[in-house]
Amino acid sequence: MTTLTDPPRESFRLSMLIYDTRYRSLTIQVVALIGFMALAAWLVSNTANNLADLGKEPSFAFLNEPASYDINQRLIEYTSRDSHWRAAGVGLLNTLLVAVLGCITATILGVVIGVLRLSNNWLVAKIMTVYVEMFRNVPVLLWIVFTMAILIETLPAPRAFRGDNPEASMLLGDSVAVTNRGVYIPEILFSRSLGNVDFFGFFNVSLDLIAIGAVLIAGILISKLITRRANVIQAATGDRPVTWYKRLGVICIPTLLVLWILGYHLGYPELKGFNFSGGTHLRNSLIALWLALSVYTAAFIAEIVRAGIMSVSKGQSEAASALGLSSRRTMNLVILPQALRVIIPPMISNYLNLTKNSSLAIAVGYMDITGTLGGITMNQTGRELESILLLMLIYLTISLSISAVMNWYNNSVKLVER
Amino acid sequence: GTVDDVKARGKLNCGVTTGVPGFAAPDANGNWAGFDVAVCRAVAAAVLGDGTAVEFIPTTGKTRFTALASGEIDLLARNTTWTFSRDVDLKFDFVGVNYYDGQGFMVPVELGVSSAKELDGATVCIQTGTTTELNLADFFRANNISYEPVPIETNAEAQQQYLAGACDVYTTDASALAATRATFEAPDAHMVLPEIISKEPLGPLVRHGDNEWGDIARWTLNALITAEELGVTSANIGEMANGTNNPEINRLLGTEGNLGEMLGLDADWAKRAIMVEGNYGEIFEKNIGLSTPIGIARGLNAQWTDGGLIYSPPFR
Amino acid sequence: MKVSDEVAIQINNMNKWYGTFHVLRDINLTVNQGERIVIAGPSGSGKSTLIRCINRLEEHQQGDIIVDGTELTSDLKNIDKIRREVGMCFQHFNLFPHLTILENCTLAPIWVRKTPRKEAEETAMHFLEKVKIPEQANKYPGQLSGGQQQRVAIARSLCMKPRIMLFDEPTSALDPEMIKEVLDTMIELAEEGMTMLCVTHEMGFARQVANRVIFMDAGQIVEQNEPEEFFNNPKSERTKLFLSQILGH
Amino acid sequence: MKVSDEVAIQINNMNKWYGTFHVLRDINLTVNQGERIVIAGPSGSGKSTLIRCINRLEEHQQGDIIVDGTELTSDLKNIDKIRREVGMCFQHFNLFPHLTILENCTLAPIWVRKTPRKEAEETAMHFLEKVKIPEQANKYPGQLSGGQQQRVAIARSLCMKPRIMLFDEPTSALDPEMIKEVLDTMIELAEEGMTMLCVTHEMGFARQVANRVIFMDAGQIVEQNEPEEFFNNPKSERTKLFLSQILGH
Amino acid sequence: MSNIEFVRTEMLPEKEPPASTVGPIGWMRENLFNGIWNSIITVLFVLAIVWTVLSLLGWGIQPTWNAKSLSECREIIAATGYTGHSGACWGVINDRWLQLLYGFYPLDANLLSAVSGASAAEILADPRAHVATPIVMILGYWRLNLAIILLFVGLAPVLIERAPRKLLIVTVLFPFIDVWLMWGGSIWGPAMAFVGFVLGYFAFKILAPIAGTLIAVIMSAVVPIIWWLFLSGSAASIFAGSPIDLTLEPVSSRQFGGFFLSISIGVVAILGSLPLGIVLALGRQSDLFIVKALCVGFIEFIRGVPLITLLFVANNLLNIFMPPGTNFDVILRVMIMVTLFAAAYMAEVVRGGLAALPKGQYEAADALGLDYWKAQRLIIMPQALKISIPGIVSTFIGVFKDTTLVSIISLMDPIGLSNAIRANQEWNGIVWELYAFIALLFFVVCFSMSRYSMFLERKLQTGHK
Ligand SMILES: Nc1ncnc2c1ncn2[C@@H]1O[C@H](COP(=O)(O)OP(=O)(O)OP(=O)(O)O)[C@@H](O)[C@H]1O
Ligand SMILES: Nc1ncnc2c1ncn2[C@@H]1O[C@H](COP(=O)(O)OP(=O)(O)OP(=O)(O)O)[C@@H](O)[C@H]1O
Ligand SMILES: [Mg+2]
Ligand SMILES: [Mg+2]
Repeated sequence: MTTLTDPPRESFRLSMLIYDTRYRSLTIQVVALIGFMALAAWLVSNTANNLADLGKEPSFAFLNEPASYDINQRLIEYTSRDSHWRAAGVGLLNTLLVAVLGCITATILGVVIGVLRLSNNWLVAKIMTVYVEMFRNVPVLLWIVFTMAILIETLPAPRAFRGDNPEASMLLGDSVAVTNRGVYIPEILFSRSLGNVDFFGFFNVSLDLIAIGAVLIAGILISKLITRRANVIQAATGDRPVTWYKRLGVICIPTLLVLWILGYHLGYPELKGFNFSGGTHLRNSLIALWLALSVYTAAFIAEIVRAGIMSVSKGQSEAASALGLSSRRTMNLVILPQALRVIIPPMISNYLNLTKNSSLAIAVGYMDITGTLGGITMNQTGRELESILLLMLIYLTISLSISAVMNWYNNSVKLVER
Repeated sequence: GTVDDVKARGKLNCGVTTGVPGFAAPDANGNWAGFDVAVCRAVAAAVLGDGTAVEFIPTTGKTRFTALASGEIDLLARNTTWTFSRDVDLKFDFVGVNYYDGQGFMVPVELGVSSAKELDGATVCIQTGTTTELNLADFFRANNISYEPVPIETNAEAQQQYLAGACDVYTTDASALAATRATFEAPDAHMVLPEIISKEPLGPLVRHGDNEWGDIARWTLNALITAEELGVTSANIGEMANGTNNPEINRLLGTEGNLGEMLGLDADWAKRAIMVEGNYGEIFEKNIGLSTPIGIARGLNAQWTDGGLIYSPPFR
Repeated sequence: MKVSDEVAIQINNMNKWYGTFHVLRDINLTVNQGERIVIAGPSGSGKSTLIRCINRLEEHQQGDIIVDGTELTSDLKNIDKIRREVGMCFQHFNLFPHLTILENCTLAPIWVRKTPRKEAEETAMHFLEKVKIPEQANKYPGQLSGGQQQRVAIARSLCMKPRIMLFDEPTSALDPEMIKEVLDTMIELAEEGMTMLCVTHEMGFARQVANRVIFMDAGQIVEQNEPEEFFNNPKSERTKLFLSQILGH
Repeated sequence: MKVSDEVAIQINNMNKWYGTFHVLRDINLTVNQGERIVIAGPSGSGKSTLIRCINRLEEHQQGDIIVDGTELTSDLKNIDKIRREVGMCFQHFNLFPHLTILENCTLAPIWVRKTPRKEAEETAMHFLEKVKIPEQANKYPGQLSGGQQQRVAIARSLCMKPRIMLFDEPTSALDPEMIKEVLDTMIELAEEGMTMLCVTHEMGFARQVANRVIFMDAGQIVEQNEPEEFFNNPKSERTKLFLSQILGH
Repeated sequence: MSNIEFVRTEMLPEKEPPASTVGPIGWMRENLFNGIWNSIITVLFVLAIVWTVLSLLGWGIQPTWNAKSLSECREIIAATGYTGHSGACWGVINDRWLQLLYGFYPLDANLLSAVSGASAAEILADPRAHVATPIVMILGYWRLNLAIILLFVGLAPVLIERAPRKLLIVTVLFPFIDVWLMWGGSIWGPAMAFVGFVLGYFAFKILAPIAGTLIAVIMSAVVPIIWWLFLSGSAASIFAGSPIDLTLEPVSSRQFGGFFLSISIGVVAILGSLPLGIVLALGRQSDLFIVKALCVGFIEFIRGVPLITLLFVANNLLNIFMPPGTNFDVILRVMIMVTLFAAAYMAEVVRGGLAALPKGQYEAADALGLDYWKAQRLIIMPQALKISIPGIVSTFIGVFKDTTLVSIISLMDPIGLSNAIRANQEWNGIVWELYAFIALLFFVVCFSMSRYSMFLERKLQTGHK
């Protein structure tokens, strides 16, 4: 049965383009493609004409010119003489910073609230419901400006710390200052610092941090080994050795040692002149954005977590209890692994939303990529087309990367089913 | 041209700020008032004969130029600094200067600062979307002092932060500083520092290349200025419009010559423009002058005859 | 089929309410080691609730339940202890879908009994063989038929080496052909002398293995007797009515 | 039970692949008007695929299928034409759950045949009476039992007044008691002389109504014969094996 | 073993449960104080709630409703002897709530002057001095109120199952009437736009039997477009002057503002995104590679960028993309962008619904001879949309909340207005009262929508059986 006879040749008729299933889909696609191309061509030619009228050649050269404005929060070196590129880079890092921080806190908060909504304490459950409804049903922009207003209006200004009998005082043994300009916390300094290493002339990375990071990672790896050994021992004898102090030890002791070698000390913030100096300054704009995005997204995550946990039938936890598993083990071994697969996909889209919502930073003057590239740069250079396109491209890249990573993770925890 | 569009539409689309006390803000009934608003109304009166035939379009520092370039607004009367690049590169035409301003600093008196040079390490609130952040960067760089910029979108929010002490200094155009200060609960506890770190000639602008429309806007503004110089006020204009001994007044008010016709308007155009809110001086006094809570002295914005810079080319 | 004199479960004057609904009324029941008891009764009569009280899936409000010498109070330690001694099979099996059959069976021994994994797996395979599905050990529950799943559930309980097994309608969610598979497994268990409490309406099973049939209605034990007596010669009106319905099928 | 000489379905050297898997091999089959054919064969032998090729739910790659004189090519008009002539009943009924029974039955006549609604409803009621559930006309499919649903599915196909009916295991998703209901309906249809192709393992049905039984295996027609001959005297080894399994049940 | 025999001769009566397990005490033990931890937590939460409520009340209950400026508020509060942080100044809400709701939409001064006797000019200068505020609200803005009522009536047949089917006429007509009410002008403009749809419908009806559905669908899109582009304008202007014309004072969309702006952007986006989203979802599900690629590209692009960048596009770039000289209104541009944005999300929701449908439904439709479009319209979509209702509603809520972003491109939505209000002499320095009021507006609308969707979800769950 290997002889393949050709299908009988039919003479081609024009009507077959529409009525013949073989050609029909081709026809539709060609029409769609032509339509799309025509639309694209129309838009591009309009744009070209309009730009020609305005005398603006599309070009990204303006990004090499000095930005001429200052940015308060920069994770890499930046002065007002640096290029717009670099300003955009500073903004991008700020976006990523708030997105990462926001995702972490939103997850923690969301999980806690989601679990508490299922609490058997009526009051707690009800309050968490109120929380969720309150945050979900009011626009996030309002929450951002609201949080900012709260920080500004209710916290003391630095000047309140001044004088012999100040109205406000620093917390935790004069190491943390909570002001309406932000929170100043001690910074980590090294008296025997190893210096910096330059990456492509674009940013500096402290060798101290690299060293500490390396030791930390090594510690974590060793602690993983310890855990694995504990697994082996448990498999062999049934008893699981207590390992937390060993794991803590291998992580902490070498790290502390390195810190000591590097001459670790804390730089405390100090009221000097107009502001606190020294220490690490978490600006209000960052805190407000971070907080607002976290609490807002947490409301959604809470619902996801709740739905995820409820999706695991009551029979599962009953079966686990009947087997004598403690409630903690039931949660870890039975409920969570099943709930996670329901939870993770919507969680991804909430992380994406949070990242996209971080573009509302401009409402509180946080200099993220929308504030620099899409804000001052665009405004000062008048290069709307280029700036906005670049801005969208950057966000698109971030979004697609997040969903790619999370989808990969999602696939790796997916359950095997029939 | 734009003038035909405006006439056909019967309304002037005028871009203003989203709100700066004394310069532009809506009241509870949605009626806009302020120094910039008055320019819009004067132009509308000149062209359409009705000072209320204006659609006020609030713009932020970010959106104003696009709005003008795209034709969404006919005239941008919003404290916009006349700079080389805006004029040449962004393709706009400034039709004149209605307010000579400069960027200044406001600080609480209690801070004990008397000069901007003493602001090393201070936190500075800046209203973004203007030239201010560039001036500020240049000023501090030139004086080699450090600062912490806090960029803020609107005047209202900047004021909130400044009052709460979230920034030590508020910098924007001195006029806006004065206006803002005037609304404080205790204005005296705040002072504007003597340094003016930039020249900020603020004026209305139109799109490049539409000269008829540019001329109308330019000469409406000039008419307001000239009226003050010649002593034509909203109170006496009715009388003066019957003819005076001063030929320039007559030309201005259309009883002599055909200036209106040259602009493509009727003879009464300037008279109507002045009637709406009065001459330049009246507008100033009514909205931001010493008698108002804002209380700005004329200073640079006095007539050239009084030692200021306000100067209109002759109506001839 | 020997029944020792030792008491496995002792229930005295136990009462339970759901809210204001009096679901179990004055239950008195003594189960000896090795006894096999079938509980029958109309729907809603409290059979499941009784069973579930015995391993504290439900809390009772009055009276005592003493299992294997330990009284069930709200003391967590006692509860833990009792749950290790008491295995339970649910109507809907409640296997853990994210674990393989083998993992389902070794989970509790490893984490609760602290059995070495290898030993736990050997035990598990032993019981899986007993329920005749050793070849499915590495599949997931979703890949098995209902009857197979129920047998896994039984094996899973057995792996904890319980002294008492509770079954709550273990066959009622199954297709007729699969019921037999499961009943066979249970009969085998019974023959080994396991103490069993079984809620079921499988009268054949009751006749074949039970030492005693308990009939419940409206939250109370209405009648109990040896199976033959119970079926052939019911005393109470309610029992008669019930049996006529069941056997009439 | 008269069979005319007119050809209803003619399949010549038909081949079909799923990807590289050769699912139907050199099928040759002629079905006359009024013939009733039962197709049997082990699972995966390609019975459903064959049936589905006849109304182009699947596309074949080689050979010809000529239904009622029209060749099935990729020409949409022909496909439309054939689908109007050929009714199909699925194993899982596939009723439209958002429409009432009546609407299910009138949908295609109204939208495809452009029958006036009133007329379509009359026809529908007629066929619903035929399958003995006129009283359910205004219920939704979800409210009916499986057997009733399958009968509705048959009525729905009949409303298009097809000349040929295809059945793909119409009874295999049903409980035993409901199978009879559906088979009765089908037998009635058969008695009216409808051309029928039916994939089924109901040998009783085959014996009673089929003119011909076709046995398929591994994508090919292995044996065909009259029912009596087929069951009592199978020729091929495979058929024998298959029949022994089926009838052994 | 005869000892096991037991027969109950008398049934036990039902007994009252122990007092500690029922009634309020039982409830509290069960829900608030079961265990030490729970008791501690309960007490802490109660204290926290009491503290929050007390301080909020202390701030909020202030006799400042009639104050005319912030300083007046401060005086009033000082007079009450309130010592907290600062009391609420509700005067700003009293003064501006109409504006926060309706923005700068022009009042119908003629109607109000007919009611009050004051002249139209006086009314315009300060309507509330002459007419009671509720009347200003109801009559002054009757066009908007009517538009919103029509919106609800039009949506009723979709939202409520028992609504009379006749209301469907309103559903079909209200978009056009609302456009006319909101933007004013001659009624013939919207009427002619409606005619376009009617033409499209007839084009489909006529062509479908002769030329096949595909061509009919294409033509039913082309015919109205030709009509709108080339003919409807002149047709409308022919009728416009005629005596059979209803004309309302035209309002430019620049005058839209306040909560009404949010609502109109939201409603346009919601109504527009549903059909667009369905088309995109179908495209994404289709096996035509290019169509699918285009749809996926569009959906992923829109979902990958923040709405604010799309609003930047609306504000800064959309005009550049259009032929030189076109200049359409920023609010229209925003509406377009927000609609596209919502459509991408809607497409994903609908796709979920489509994916949830069993394959048998498609096959049954095929086997009955229904073509692709009929199958979609009669079989697939009704079911897929029903499944997706919760997702659709939550997309609606999201879009509606996101309309606040337009304040960033200087439109006067409630948040934008709050900035303008704070720029006023009298209210300079106000913060919380405005935010609280705006938050309340959004909360009420979004919360009702989410409750409605939960109600539907429950109904669908039970209704499926
Ligand atoms: N969690 C609960 N809350 C309130 N009432 C309940 C609860 N669980 C069960 N009930 C009620 O208690 C009564 C006894 O329920 P139970 O499940 O023990 O009956 P059963 O004899 O097992 O019936 P079935 O044969 O249907 O399983 C029923 O009337 C039931 O409605
Ligand atoms: N869409 C498909 N893609 C690939 N292979 C398929 C597809 N559909 C069916 N098959 C394969 O084709 C073969 C024949 O399938 P078909 O459904 O026709 O068998 P059948 O005889 O109807 O079996 P059953 O009695 O189980 O319904 C099977 O091996 C099946 O796995
Ligand atoms: Mg039960
Ligand atoms: Mg099949």
